[in-house]
Amino acid sequence: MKTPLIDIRRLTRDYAGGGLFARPSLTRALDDLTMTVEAGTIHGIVGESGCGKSTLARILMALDRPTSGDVILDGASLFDLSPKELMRKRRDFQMVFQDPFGSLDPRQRVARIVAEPLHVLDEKPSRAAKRERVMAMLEAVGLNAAQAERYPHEFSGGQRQRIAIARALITEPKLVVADEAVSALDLSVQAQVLNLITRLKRERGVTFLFITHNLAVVDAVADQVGVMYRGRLVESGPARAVFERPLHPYTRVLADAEPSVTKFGRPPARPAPPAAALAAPLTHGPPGQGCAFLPRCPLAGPRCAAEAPVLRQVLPGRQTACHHAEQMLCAPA
Amino acid sequence: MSAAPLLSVENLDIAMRLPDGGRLPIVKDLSLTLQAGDTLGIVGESGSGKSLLSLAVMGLLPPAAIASGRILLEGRDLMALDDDGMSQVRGRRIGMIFQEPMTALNPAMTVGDQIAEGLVRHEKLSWKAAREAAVDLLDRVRIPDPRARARAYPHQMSGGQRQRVGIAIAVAMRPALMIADEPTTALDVTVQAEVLEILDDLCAREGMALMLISHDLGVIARMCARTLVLYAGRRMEEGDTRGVLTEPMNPYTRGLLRAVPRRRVDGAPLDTIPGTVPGFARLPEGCVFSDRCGDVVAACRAGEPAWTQPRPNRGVRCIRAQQEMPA
Amino acid sequence: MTALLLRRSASLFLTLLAVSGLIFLVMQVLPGDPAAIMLGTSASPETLAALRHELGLDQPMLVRYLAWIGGLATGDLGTSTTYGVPVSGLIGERLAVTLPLALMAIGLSIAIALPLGVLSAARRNGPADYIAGFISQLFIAVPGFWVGLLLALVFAVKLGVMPSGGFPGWQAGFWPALQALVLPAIALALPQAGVLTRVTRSSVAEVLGEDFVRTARAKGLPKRAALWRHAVRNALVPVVTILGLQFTFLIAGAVLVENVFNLPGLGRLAYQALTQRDLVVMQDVVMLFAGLVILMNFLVDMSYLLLDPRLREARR
Amino acid sequence: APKTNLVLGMNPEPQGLDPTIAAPVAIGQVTWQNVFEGLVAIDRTGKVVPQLAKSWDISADGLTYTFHLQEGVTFHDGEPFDSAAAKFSLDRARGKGSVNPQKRFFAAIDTIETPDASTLVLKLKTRNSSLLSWLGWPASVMLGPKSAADAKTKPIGTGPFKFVSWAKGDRVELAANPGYWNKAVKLGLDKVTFRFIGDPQAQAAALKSGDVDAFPEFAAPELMESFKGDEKLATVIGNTELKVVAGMNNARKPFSDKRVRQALMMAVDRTTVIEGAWSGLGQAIGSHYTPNDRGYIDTTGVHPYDPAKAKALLTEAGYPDGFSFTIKTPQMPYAPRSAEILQAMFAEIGVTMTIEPTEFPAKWVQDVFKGTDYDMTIVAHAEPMDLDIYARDPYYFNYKNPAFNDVLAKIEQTTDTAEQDKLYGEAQTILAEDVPALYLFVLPKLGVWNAKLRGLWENEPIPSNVLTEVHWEE
Amino acid sequence: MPAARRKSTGLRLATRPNLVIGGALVAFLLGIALVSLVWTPLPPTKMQIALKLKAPLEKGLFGTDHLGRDVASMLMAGAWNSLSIAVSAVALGAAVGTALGVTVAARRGLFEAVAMRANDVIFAFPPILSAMMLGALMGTGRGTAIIAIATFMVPVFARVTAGAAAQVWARDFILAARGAGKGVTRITIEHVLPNIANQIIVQVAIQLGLAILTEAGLSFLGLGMAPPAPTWGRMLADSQTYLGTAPWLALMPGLAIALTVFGFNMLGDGLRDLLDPREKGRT
Ligand SMILES: Nc1ncnc2c1ncn2[C@@H]1O[C@H](COP(=O)(O)OP(=O)(O)OP(=O)(O)O)[C@@H](O)[C@H]1O
Ligand SMILES: Nc1ncnc2c1ncn2[C@@H]1O[C@H](COP(=O)(O)OP(=O)(O)OP(=O)(O)O)[C@@H](O)[C@H]1O
Ligand SMILES: [Mg+2]
Ligand SMILES: [Mg+2]
Repeated sequence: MKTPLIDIRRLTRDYAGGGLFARPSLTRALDDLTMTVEAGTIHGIVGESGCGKSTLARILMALDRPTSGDVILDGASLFDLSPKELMRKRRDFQMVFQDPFGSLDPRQRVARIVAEPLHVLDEKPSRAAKRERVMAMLEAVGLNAAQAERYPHEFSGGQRQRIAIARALITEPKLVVADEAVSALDLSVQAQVLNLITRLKRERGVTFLFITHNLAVVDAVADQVGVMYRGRLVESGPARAVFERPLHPYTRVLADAEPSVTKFGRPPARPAPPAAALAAPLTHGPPGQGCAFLPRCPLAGPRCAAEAPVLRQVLPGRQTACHHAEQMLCAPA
Repeated sequence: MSAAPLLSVENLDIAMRLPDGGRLPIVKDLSLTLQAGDTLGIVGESGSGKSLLSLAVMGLLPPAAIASGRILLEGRDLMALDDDGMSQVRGRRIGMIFQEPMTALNPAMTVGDQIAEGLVRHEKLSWKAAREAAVDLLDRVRIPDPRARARAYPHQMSGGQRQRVGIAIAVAMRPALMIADEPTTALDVTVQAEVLEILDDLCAREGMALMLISHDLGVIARMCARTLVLYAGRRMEEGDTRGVLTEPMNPYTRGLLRAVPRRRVDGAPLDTIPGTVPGFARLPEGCVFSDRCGDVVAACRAGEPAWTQPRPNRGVRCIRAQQEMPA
Repeated sequence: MTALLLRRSASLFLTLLAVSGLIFLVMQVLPGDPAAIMLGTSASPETLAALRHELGLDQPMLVRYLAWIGGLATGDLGTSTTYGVPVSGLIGERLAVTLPLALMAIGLSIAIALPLGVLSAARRNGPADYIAGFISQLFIAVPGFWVGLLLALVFAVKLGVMPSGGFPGWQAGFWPALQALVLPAIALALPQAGVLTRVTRSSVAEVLGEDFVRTARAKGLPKRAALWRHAVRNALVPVVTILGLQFTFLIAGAVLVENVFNLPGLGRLAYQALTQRDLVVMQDVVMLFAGLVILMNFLVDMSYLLLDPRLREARR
Repeated sequence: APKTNLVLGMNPEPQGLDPTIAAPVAIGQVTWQNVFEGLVAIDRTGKVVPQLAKSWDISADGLTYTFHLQEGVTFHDGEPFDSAAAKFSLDRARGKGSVNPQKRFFAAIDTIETPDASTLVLKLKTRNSSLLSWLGWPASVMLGPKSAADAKTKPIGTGPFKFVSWAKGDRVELAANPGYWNKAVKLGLDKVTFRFIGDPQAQAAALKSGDVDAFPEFAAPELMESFKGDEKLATVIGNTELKVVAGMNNARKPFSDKRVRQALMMAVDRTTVIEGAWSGLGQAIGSHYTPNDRGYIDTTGVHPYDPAKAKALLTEAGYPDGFSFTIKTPQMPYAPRSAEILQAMFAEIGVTMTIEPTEFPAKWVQDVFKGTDYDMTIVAHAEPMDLDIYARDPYYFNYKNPAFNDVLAKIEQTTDTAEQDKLYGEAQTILAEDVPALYLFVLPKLGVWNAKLRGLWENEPIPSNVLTEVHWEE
Repeated sequence: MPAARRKSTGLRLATRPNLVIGGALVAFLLGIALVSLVWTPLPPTKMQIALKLKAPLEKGLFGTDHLGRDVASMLMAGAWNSLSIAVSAVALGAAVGTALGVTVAARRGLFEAVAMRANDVIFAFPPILSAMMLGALMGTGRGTAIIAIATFMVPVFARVTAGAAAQVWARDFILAARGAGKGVTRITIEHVLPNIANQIIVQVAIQLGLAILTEAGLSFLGLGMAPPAPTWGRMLADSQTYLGTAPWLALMPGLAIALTVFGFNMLGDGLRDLLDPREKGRT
């Protein structure tokens, strides 16, 4: 097996919370997360809000440092690089941020914003070449050249996100971390962008870490998918297989909750999760006993309360962190 | 009593003032009505004027926007109201959830206080009581450990959490009409389901009308009895959701439906609508969709097609739809 | 929290030490011999030498420096060479004038500037904005000592309702003392108010464009409430910055207005000590200024944390 | 009944209140003749009169002075004033660790003897005709042996007024001394407040509003006009000893050439200088001597204003195209104003003068007075009859003229006043002819006070605010 | 598109009274300052003591001063002296202060502590004292005045920009720029500075007025430009005691200063609006 492009090893990130006057508290945003991403694939990450997806993205971009753990990118540990090496390396990984409004400098014209990452290139492109590349990139994400001279505030949310995507793709990076990159886009543009992403993967071998909560989107483009729950990876495997036959109850909940153009009106009533599940603080301590999903899990058993499940291989290429994975395997989807 | 509809928008035009003094029309001749308890979905291309429409109803258009037409709430012309009058309407009669979870909250105020504020103002609650109510509301929008989180500042929350705070602010005063501008864009599906459930509940139990803006057709299908499709500020199609989504009459609606992401076994690209959204400054002659429409004919470019109602409860703007209509 | 305070105190201490060294050096560089100034032009060299010895000026620099900060540490500020009294008492008397004066002036300038600046921002480019802009520019453009002269002319000479200057001292009663400070406080406050108005306007205007103000309006807050509760608070960081700068300026730099109103304030003490080369007083006063500036900045920094919770987190 | 209290305005605040240990004139202006008295005093006409010494004898050789002291005099703290106290005061002023700013006054004294409590004998090394008048100066006042050390902040003298309090930066308060020894004096005041106001506008405002009763030395001549219409206030223009003089560095080229100095003098129209710099209030002088000094002769005609002649003289001296130099001006109002006018006048004869503002006293004393690193400067000399500065070596003018020194030496040796006056005239003529400095004008004493106030000195033979005779009229 | 933009420049200016009025005023003043270098009605230093203190129009456009100099000519020459000092001083102070401020915001930590404390120290020195120091070290004149004024502006600008820049650093687009591999310096130049330009411009406008007045104070102490070169500040200071008898002496330089401050402030506002893309749609 070839070495993965990214090798994430036991990544943990704690946030010190609490205010100036309040008691300090710890939020564990990432909890001993381990996973790998193969080069040339689209690797989807799904999970509920606040489960640490953006934190993971920031760490991968070396914008944040983990409390513990390591990220091996292309064979080198990301956090051992000298600032200079890191700077050179940056052209290889780019990011599209979740917030298309805050991530564009309100005082810069679109052309300039998009051209920003170009400066890490070894050969500095000429102005004309730069412009050409910017224009091509804008076309590629469905914006027209005239809009290059405008300011971000003149665009709608979706348009802004396309600008952000254009910016990320312009250095032709090996890896693009797209954090909710298409969630603000309307359908036809979303489709265009998704096509663009698949094309870039296919034609240029760009690897995408595609963070989203939209399962349909992941399903449409991702080769592999990882499902996160409260800072941990709870399931991973080929996207298609994972959604067709989830091996973790949380993945099942996700799949069920996905709205669809073919499901009209209120879905049949599901058992509401027990109140305790919702009251459970997101700020959890060090990995304790028991499964984090326990309060919401329909399959919960005594073992789940006593022993935290670890990620394990259940089928070839499929991993899950659930004591009852085998049970799920047999149950009808 | 054949009361006035809860909301009725009549012939609304919205134009943006340009720096050089010119005007750029965005929303054109838009009309819609909403009865109490109605749920209306609005879908459309990004930049098609959905947010402007909702802001117009709230009376919060940006200073550069000029609106004309009428917006009636329970028969009262909102556009004739002064700011104090509108303040009584905003929040209380019409609540709004904004598209932008990251910037829509005051960074210097705890989320609990931001929720409580409206209650103190309109329901004349004490701050203590209002803060209690805020904790309940946070709980209702499924924020874990609401009592502690009420004291958090927006930057300490994830995007989804912030959006739920935004929802809590909007539902706090049980408005008669809720305008939700892409309320679940930043939410994961389970929370989205829960939030939609909350909104559904409010509509069902309290007769709240809902105007839901989304480009997620699944969400629209889940939530809305009726759907309005906008393109470049124009109504393209309107009708009951099932009808619109299963038997679209406008080529744009059909394009949208085809673009819904789904796994392609053959690895072929997803269907898209060709071309890009034209800027409002250079809309094509005739039908605004004509330059991207696969079924375009010469007549499409001759003049803007009229709004027609081929069936009860169904409206469409397309000459082909008219032509194909059985007499 | 305690660790933070400890760290801050340590840095405070080091800063003050550095300041003291710098101040002392500056004093040495200043041209002019204190003894020569005291004795005038007729003094003979041996008289001078005698005085220099009496003042300790003939000792090595390091000894004098150590003696000075040693004294500071034990609360002994030394004796003014020209007045011949302990500097602590001298500074105390002056602070009793300058501190209330500065506080009054700051209070007044806030009272004028905040409403004016906010109004200006809220009615941007309307007539109110232009009028407020004009007023604030007038305040800035007209020097404070001029306003002072004018005020004294009208209220003391023409109307006779206020003293023309001087300070009776707090022992003369609260009201007469306060009265003596009113006109100078106004003269000091107006230019500051002008500056503050403009800063407030631009800052509030910036914040008014933010989305969360729209959210507040959507809750049903009227314009005014959204403005004051949401916009203003978020606009306060630059305002507080300027306020901190102004306060220290008012304490240290109000020599002209103190002159016009003949107030025995710190600014004048500093100026006097400077012209007379009363190095002991100079050192102590500048040290006091430094202490005040540092304290003020500390307070400003702390208020940032209060105003903007985002800044409470350590970045990166 | 008439008022018995007085608020008197002054400009610089004294720094300390002991005139025997520091130079500032303001110290004497508060304490001299009010709190402190001398063996002799100088009266309002500049004459030496008896004070704590009721009389004296001078030996024929002029080397022994025997003072007969007043009896029954006590200091404000009760300490008696006697010959021991007088000896103490003089020894303190002339002794080794003395910091008396005028220590040279006492240099001639060889020994001091106190044969009894009321007799004081001074034995001189050399004759000194100025000694008596010097003993009348503020720097020579009598202090009590017990209280002298603290006199800087708590002055205790024998005078008609006692020190009460000093609010630094604002005021000094004095009260009448009920036990004053001189029963011939009837004090008109029982309480006096000196208020220190620096800004001329503030001075004017205080006068007009009645906050201050008198400003014996008002700072701004151009404001005098504004008091004219005010009936409550009287304006009195008197004489001072303040000679505004533009000193030149006689050791430096081209000022070492007498012709150059004379040319510069002839380029100056004094009337215009006075008009421009001091609103026309002031008297032109031709040498370092004021009209109120004894033996004064008018020397303004020696080098009258004549630009054409000045130019010719310059050419003769080898500067047909003029030259350039720098004037170091202190910041007192008369200096930059006069300098600006001189600048314009010199320009007329092709001489370029650059004005370099120089902080007074600190930098000025260092650069000009001590360092004599200057071309020209301008400053008002305050000491009366200080012609001797031109004979001093070193002195900042660097003027050396043996003939002049001879004249001065003769004055010292002579006790005959008529002869002295004649010699003073000679000295003036030499200075006027030689022009070691450009003699411009005498600053007037601009007094403004309440019209009902009587007894303040109009002229100022010595900078002072003597309050002994001051009283209010009904 | 650029063509269309250019065409509408005139129109856009018409909708910006601030920019037009401010620009016109500043241009006018600068024009006067420049003209004074080659022409004034009378030589500004020419004294005619006989004609002193004449009222406006009685002699010359704005009368004469206490030395009989033509006030109008002095005002013109003063425009050059005052403006050149004020503008250079503010430019210097703003440049150094802003550089310090943004660096502090960018680096934080130890650097921030040290730099801000150093800033405190400078600020603690009364301006007069630092001016005198400088005077002692480098002599008096235009250069000293400029540096002395700039010195006390440095902490002002440093504080203002440090605060504002810290807020910008907290925004997401900074994260994006860091993600693009930009270093602290580039981010500061490309993102932080443009986003705090508003506050800097406002401060510059304010400080320009203060600089002119401070120059007056310095001249008074002999630390400004050497006489006879007229500056507005010194004209104001000199005229103080003539307020009652010859009010025009104070009024004229006072008005000139007020107009300048006003002009620069208007221009500052206008520029700020022009630079802020979000303002473009507003009227
Ligand atoms: N600066 C911070 N300080 C404290 N806690 C933080 C901070 N940033 C994030 N968190 C917490 O860390 C957790 C993970 O946050 P993160 O932003 O990574 O979530 P996410 O998966 O991206 O969520 P979403 O889908 O809503 O964007 C959340 O509980 C959040 O509240
Ligand atoms: N302040 C403004 N100045 C100029 N144009 C604007 C402004 N605000 C919005 N527009 C333009 O108005 C059009 C409609 O904007 P609107 O925000 O209503 O779109 P939307 O349908 O909500 O899009 P999205 O789905 O992306 O949120 C867009 O083309 C946008 O560029
Ligand atoms: Mg996220
Ligand atoms: Mg929108």
